Amino acid sequence: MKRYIFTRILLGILVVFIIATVTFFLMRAIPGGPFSAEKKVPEAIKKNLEAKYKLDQPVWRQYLDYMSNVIRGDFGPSFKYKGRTVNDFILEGFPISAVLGCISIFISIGIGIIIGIVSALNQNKWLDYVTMFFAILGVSIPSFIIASILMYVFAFKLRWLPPAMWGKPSQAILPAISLSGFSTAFFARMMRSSMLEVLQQDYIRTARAKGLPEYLVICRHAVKNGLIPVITYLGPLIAGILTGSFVVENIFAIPGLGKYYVSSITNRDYTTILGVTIFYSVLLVSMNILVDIAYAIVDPRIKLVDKKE
Amino acid sequence: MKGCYTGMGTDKRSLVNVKNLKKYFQMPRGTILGENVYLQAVDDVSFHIDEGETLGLVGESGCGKTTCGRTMVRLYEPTSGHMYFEGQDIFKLSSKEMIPVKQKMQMIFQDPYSSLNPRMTVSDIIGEPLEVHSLITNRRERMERIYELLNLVGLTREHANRYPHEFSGGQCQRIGIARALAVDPKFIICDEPISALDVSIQAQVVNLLEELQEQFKLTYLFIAHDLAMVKHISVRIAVMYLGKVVELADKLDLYDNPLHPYTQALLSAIPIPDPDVERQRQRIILEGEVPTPINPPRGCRFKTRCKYVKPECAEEPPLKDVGGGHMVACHLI
Amino acid sequence: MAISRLPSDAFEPVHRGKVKEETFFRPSLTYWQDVRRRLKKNKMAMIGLFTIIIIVLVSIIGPVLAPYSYSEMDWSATNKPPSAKHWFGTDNLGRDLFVRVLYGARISLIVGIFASLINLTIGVIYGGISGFVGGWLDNLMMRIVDILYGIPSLIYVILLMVILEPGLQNILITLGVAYWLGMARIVRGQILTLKEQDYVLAARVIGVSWWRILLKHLIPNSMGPIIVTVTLSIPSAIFTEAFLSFIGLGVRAPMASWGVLASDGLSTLQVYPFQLIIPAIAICITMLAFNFLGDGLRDALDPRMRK
Amino acid sequence: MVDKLLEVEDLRTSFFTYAGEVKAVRGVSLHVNKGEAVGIVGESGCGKSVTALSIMRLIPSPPGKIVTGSVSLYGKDLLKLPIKAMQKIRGKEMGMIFQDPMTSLNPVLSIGQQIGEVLAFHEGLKGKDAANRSVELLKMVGIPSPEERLRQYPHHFSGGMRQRVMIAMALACSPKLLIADEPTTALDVTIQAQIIELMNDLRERLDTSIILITHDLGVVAKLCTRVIVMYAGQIIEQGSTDEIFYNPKHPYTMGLLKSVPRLDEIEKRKLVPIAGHPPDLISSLKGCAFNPRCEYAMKICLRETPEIMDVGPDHKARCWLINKERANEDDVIQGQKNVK
Amino acid sequence: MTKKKLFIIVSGLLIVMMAFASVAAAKTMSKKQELIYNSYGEPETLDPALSTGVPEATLEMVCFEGLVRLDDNNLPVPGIAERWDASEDLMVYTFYLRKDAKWQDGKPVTAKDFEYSWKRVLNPETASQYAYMLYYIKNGEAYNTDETGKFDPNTVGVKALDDYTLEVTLEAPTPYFLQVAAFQTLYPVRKDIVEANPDSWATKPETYIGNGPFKMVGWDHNSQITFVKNENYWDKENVKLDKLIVTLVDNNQTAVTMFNTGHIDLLDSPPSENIDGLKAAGKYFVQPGVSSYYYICNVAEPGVDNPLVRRALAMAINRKIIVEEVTKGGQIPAMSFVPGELIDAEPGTTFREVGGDFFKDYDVEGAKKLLAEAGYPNGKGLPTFEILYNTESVGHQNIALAIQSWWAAIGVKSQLVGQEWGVYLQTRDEMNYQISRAGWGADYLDPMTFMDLHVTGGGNNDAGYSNPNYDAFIKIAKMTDDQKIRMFAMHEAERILMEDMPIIPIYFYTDSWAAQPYVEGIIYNPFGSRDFKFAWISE
Repeated sequence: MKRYIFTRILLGILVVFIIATVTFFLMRAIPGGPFSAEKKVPEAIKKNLEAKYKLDQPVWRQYLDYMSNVIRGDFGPSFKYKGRTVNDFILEGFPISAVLGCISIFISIGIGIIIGIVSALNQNKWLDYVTMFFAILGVSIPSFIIASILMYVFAFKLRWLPPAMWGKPSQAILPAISLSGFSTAFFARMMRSSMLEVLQQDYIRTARAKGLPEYLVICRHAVKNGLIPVITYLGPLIAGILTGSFVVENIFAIPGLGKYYVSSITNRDYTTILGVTIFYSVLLVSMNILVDIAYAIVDPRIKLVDKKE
Repeated sequence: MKGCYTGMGTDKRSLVNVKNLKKYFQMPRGTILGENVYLQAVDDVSFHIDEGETLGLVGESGCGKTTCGRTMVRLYEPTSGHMYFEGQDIFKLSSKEMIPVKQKMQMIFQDPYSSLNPRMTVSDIIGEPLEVHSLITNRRERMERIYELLNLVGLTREHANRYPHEFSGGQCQRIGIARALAVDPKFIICDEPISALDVSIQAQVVNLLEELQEQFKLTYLFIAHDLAMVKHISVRIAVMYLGKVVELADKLDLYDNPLHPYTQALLSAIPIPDPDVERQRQRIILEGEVPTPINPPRGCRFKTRCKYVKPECAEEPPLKDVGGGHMVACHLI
Repeated sequence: MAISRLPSDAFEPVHRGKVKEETFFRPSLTYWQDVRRRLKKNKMAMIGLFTIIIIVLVSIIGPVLAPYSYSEMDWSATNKPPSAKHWFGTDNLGRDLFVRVLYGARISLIVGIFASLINLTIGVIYGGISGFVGGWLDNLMMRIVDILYGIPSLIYVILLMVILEPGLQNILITLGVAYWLGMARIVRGQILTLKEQDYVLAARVIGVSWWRILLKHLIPNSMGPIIVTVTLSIPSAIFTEAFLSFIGLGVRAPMASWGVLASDGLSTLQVYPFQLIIPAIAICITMLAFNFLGDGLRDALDPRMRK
Repeated sequence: MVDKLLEVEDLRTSFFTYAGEVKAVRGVSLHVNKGEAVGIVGESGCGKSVTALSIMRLIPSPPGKIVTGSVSLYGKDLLKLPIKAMQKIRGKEMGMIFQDPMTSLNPVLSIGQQIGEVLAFHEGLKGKDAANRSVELLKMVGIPSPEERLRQYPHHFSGGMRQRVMIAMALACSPKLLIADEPTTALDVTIQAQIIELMNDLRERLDTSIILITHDLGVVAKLCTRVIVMYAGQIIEQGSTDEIFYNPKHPYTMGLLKSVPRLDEIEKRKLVPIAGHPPDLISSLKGCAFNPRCEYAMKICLRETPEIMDVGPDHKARCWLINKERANEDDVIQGQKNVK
Repeated sequence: MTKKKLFIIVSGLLIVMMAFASVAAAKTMSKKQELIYNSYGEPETLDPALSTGVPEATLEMVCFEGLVRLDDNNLPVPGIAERWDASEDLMVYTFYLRKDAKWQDGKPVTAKDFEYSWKRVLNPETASQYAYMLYYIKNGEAYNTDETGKFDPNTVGVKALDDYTLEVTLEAPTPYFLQVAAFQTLYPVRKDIVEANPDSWATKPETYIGNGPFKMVGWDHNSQITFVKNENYWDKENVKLDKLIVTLVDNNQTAVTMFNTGHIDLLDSPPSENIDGLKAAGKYFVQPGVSSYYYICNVAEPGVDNPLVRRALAMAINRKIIVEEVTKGGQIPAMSFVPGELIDAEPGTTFREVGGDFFKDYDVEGAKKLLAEAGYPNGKGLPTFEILYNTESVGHQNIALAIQSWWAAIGVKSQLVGQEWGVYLQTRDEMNYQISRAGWGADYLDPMTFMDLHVTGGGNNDAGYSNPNYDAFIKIAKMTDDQKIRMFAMHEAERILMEDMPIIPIYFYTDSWAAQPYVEGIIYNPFGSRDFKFAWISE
């Protein structure tokens, strides 16, 4: 198992390296630069700027410099926000994104799984139809629409909750709901089909044949097994919540990392794009490794020797 | 009537002669740096089958009998060894050169449903080998041949345009047999053709196979775990254990005088549908389970479960002839 | 117990000779007939199917019959709420929202369907080769997929869209390029399972050439899950297109997809909520329809559900 | 009868699928005496497993449903019990083991947990007591080093070992009745022999009645004292093992016996198969369900279903041929209308 | 300089807002002097030497004060300098600093601080984008563009004669140097602080030491910045606000929701969709701006290479509809290039009043006639034009859509090409377009900031336009100080420009904001920056 994790980490580092390289050169390939503006900067000053940010050097040199800094854990200075470093952004922004993400993941796992179980147990009854209708609705409405409508209804019309900003617990409610909408619905559907599958398994029949009361059959035998396939989707989903939070962060003015993500592309803030991408990739890769480990813990059959299945 | 081939086998007249066949599967490695791990599915197996004969191949699940059969038709590439068919080592042939050989060697599979493509009609299924080997020239000829084949296996022309799922297991197995017969083969490997069928249907299929053998002078390799059925249909029987043939003999010889402790246990384990006989029978109950073919025991593979185990068993016993073609691989003999 | 006299010929034997194999085990239905029959039993799926058909028809015919064009501006009637004249109201440039929603349906469906088809093509070719050839090539190809899977796809979608400029075909390219991974994995999984099926082995024993095996055996049999995946990937393509519109990378104006309409409507939510709600409902209904149909198809195609 | 442990009367179980009602069990009546091993044989789809599941009330619902009938354990009708009371009976009074030991154990719970929960629920045994009892049980079914094995998960066990665990679990509360649904079908012959040996031994030691469902006549011959033959959801013949094997009355039973080769026969004998295949239970059956495959079919067989009737002490069969014989004997033609 | 007010007050309410002194008596001060202002997005930097944007300028003005401040008439009033002298030839300015001016930590503000700060701006290593604001100073440009690294900074024309006297020598006579001196790039910064943390001193409140009316006490990056009154400020008596919270919400829909729900007191440029509602609530204010919104034509492209076609295109646009239905912010239809508020030679007149309009708005008939004249009757023979715009805001697209429809009405077909900002800039720069949206804001309050844009080979001449007569007039205007000649030459140049029409004017921007009724005393600079020194909250 240790060896397996070691291999996975090696592979993960390779993945991150490739991503970093591709992003680096892709960024340079897109038109526009960090200092272009409608009012052009005078040539001499542009030269000073490029010298300061080492953009006057050949690209391969910049690449090597950047990579050696990254290895030392330094993502470099932001080109757009002067005096600030990408490390600052990550250190300040990510904890906020992570808190928001964790609340959302908590909501989506908790509610999604309960909904999934309930509708699986009531398969083809009205409760099933109703919950699944909302679950599909949840995966159907893009988060920017959910977020805007929630803000409109609860902050603007009803004035129950603050419309935006971050800090107070009440300010976390709307963004967390918007962010968890998709994954809640997703989990509910996953859990439902997984439960339906599990409920047909022989060992459920065995548990019933042992005379166990239904709640024990469901809670002890079905749910744990039903969770296993759901867990495989946790990694990408958590990463999706963390990386996909920028829409919600933008709408609710939350100073998370996601906000830097898209604006840095528009700003051609090369270091920020790269830094945040690398950070997210590391997150994604380690999420996947963690999920595999969690998988092995939940499912004793998996011995982490090779890819599942 | 037996043919004469100039093969290198002991019996020059054998249609099929398998020499030192090995098939190892490489297992997925745990890590990039890990060593290669092999599953020794078939390890140094030799036997021959005479023309018109049925050789039964028995053993428990995982003993390598199916792998052996599949390797013989090159569904798996052999790790080493030879297989002479009509005197020609077909393991040396290129895939193009294999095509005419494939016309003479066919296979019948275990699961009647999964061996038929659910998206093809019966006539397409039976017609496919005809087209591949260009045995027909036009549509009419094709249909006639298909009807003829259906008739042979006890089905009618109404069945031709149906899909496999409309048939029962037994019927499906007949279709599979018809497909195998389409190319006029000499040799058919029957890979557990009856074990998925109901008792009352098994006899239908076995009888059909026997009738066809008589009619077309077919040679069978009959793979099964049901020793009673193997004994019924075969001339000689080879018993496999963990990738090795442990005993090979004429079927009555094997039944009356099993020499290998494993064969003895296997024979005694099979219940006989006769209460009186059962009440009197004394069973040899084998302890424990079959070891894994990844890292099988060194020396005699059966030593972990054998009650006669001796120090010599650390050495691998060769398969030797104890007279009358009765071959056994055991240090006791 | 009622006792009655039996007819006199009761014990005459029936002379049938050899019992014929005429009786069929199951009713005669081709695979697809069977699927259709089972799909028809699924109410939700049928509702979904009919909704899709209606949306497709309306999106084709609707704009032709409508008295306004999707780009026609009426400066005297901007931001009008729904009325008899403008069923869904008008937008800030005085364009009829009903026509725009109908027209948007066309664009969104095109995006959804074509992006899925591109996914399908790449996925089937890549996954098919990987699964069929197997061995080290499969290993290599799947490692590549793993690596691509590790990339936050969002950033690449945005980068691609920045490079390619907004526009219908570029949205299709972007969606196709970015989202084929799932399809490739599914196809590969299917092919790997099917490859070990006895009927494929049988074909190989017969000596059927590899391309014929692929064409006649593997692909037709993997169609089921592929169709389900395609059905379910259409709404997700529509969804992603809406998202791209939100970050300003939608189709080229004055064309409008539902995503464009919804993100335009966002800015007027406080003032003219109908401008967001109408396209949002349209998106939802379509997504629901495709999801219901997809789920229904999955059930109908599931071999385990076959009696 | 004094010793009747279980009595099933006119049990009918159907599955309601989209294609129509599948009448899987069509009026089964049987009984099991104390300490007896009853074998139920028949081809796949003949309703033998459904009968067993109906007795346990484990028919998956929907689509399955027990339409009518009664299942009495010591005279108590199980079908009328509230589900809570039924749960007290399952595992406690009646244990069950299934065909596929690979899938019948929960892969994510350790063996100890799975045995322990039966003991906890039915006997109130917790912690050490439960563990000790579990060890005893594993020892009883012949699992070496049971203390260690208790902590392991099903995937650490081979098929035979799992089936032993299943048996240990089913016998945990010393039930009066053990229902074994094809317990050896998925196992290899040598392992099958071990399991049969074990079941035989346990029956003798614990005085548990056994219902053994199988299609293997050899296993029945070895293990059972009484045999029930089922075809198309009905019992077509039942009687003591010797009666059924040496004096079968129903053409189907005869066919079954003739169609299997015997290991001990010296002369090769041509197998006599039963032609055709079993009927699809979704279509309504007219007359005797076996008539299309029966070589003795008579006109009456096409029209009416025969009643089951005694053909000897402890031997019943459902066939018009018996009527015919008697008709010839008595010259009185009697019959019974098929009661729907 | 004229004493007339520079800006026309458009809104009646605005008068009340701006002339706070007269109304102050009528309104009473609230107990809680706390104002929440939204600045769109995280400031790029609050280092005065490095910042470029208007939002940054507003925030720097909160914490810093230069030699002079600008009053609500945009005229220089004493800041840190209590008085100043200028030499006859306007080449040397001497500033006398007030002795009570202190940094927020209590240390005195000295002339050396200014000398250090200005030289820091000019130092090439600082890489200040607005360094050219100091090119007016002698040797400023030479120092800033020096690549050898051997230039002696002491030759730059800024010198602290003593702690409270600063002498500035200029390259050329510059009448508006005092306005320049109020610019944020020329604010003093603290040498010890900056040198201790050269990169990050301006990013956290602990090291962000200013000398202005407020001091920063908290900065939650990307979220909000909190300022409180600076007790060490020399003019603290006149500072009423105790606390100024600047939220950094960059989504304007969210910002307007926060404003509408009372979470923000002052919001710049509310989105056009909400203007009607805000107007109805009496919370919307607008004043003319000094920027132009226009389309540029790539004069090398077939079709638009013909001035007649370009003029026809200009005439076919209905600007009134654009400002009333699309932008809605009270923008002014532009039938010329230079926006209205820049003054002309004669006192009391503006450049626009003198210059007037050059064509009629929405003159469809005229446009058709010109098209026919150009040889493209009803647009026949013209290619389909591509209209390039950037996609960050829907507004540009809506305008383009409207214009597309009006052009279609005279038979000119066009197609919309939306591009992401960076791509759009590059496309324009590389002249890969036919017609493109553009905007230009004044750098300083003189028509020249617009007029020299289109000289042959000009750095920002994206139209590729070239006309020797135009170039000649601009040259004349640049050579003289005589306002009359300058203005005449620029009027002539604008006439030529409008004749050739390489750019199609659309409208003049306005400066707009939404404010809660209790917000008082803010100075709204037409460039868009805000001065909170005198702000207060009424009951």
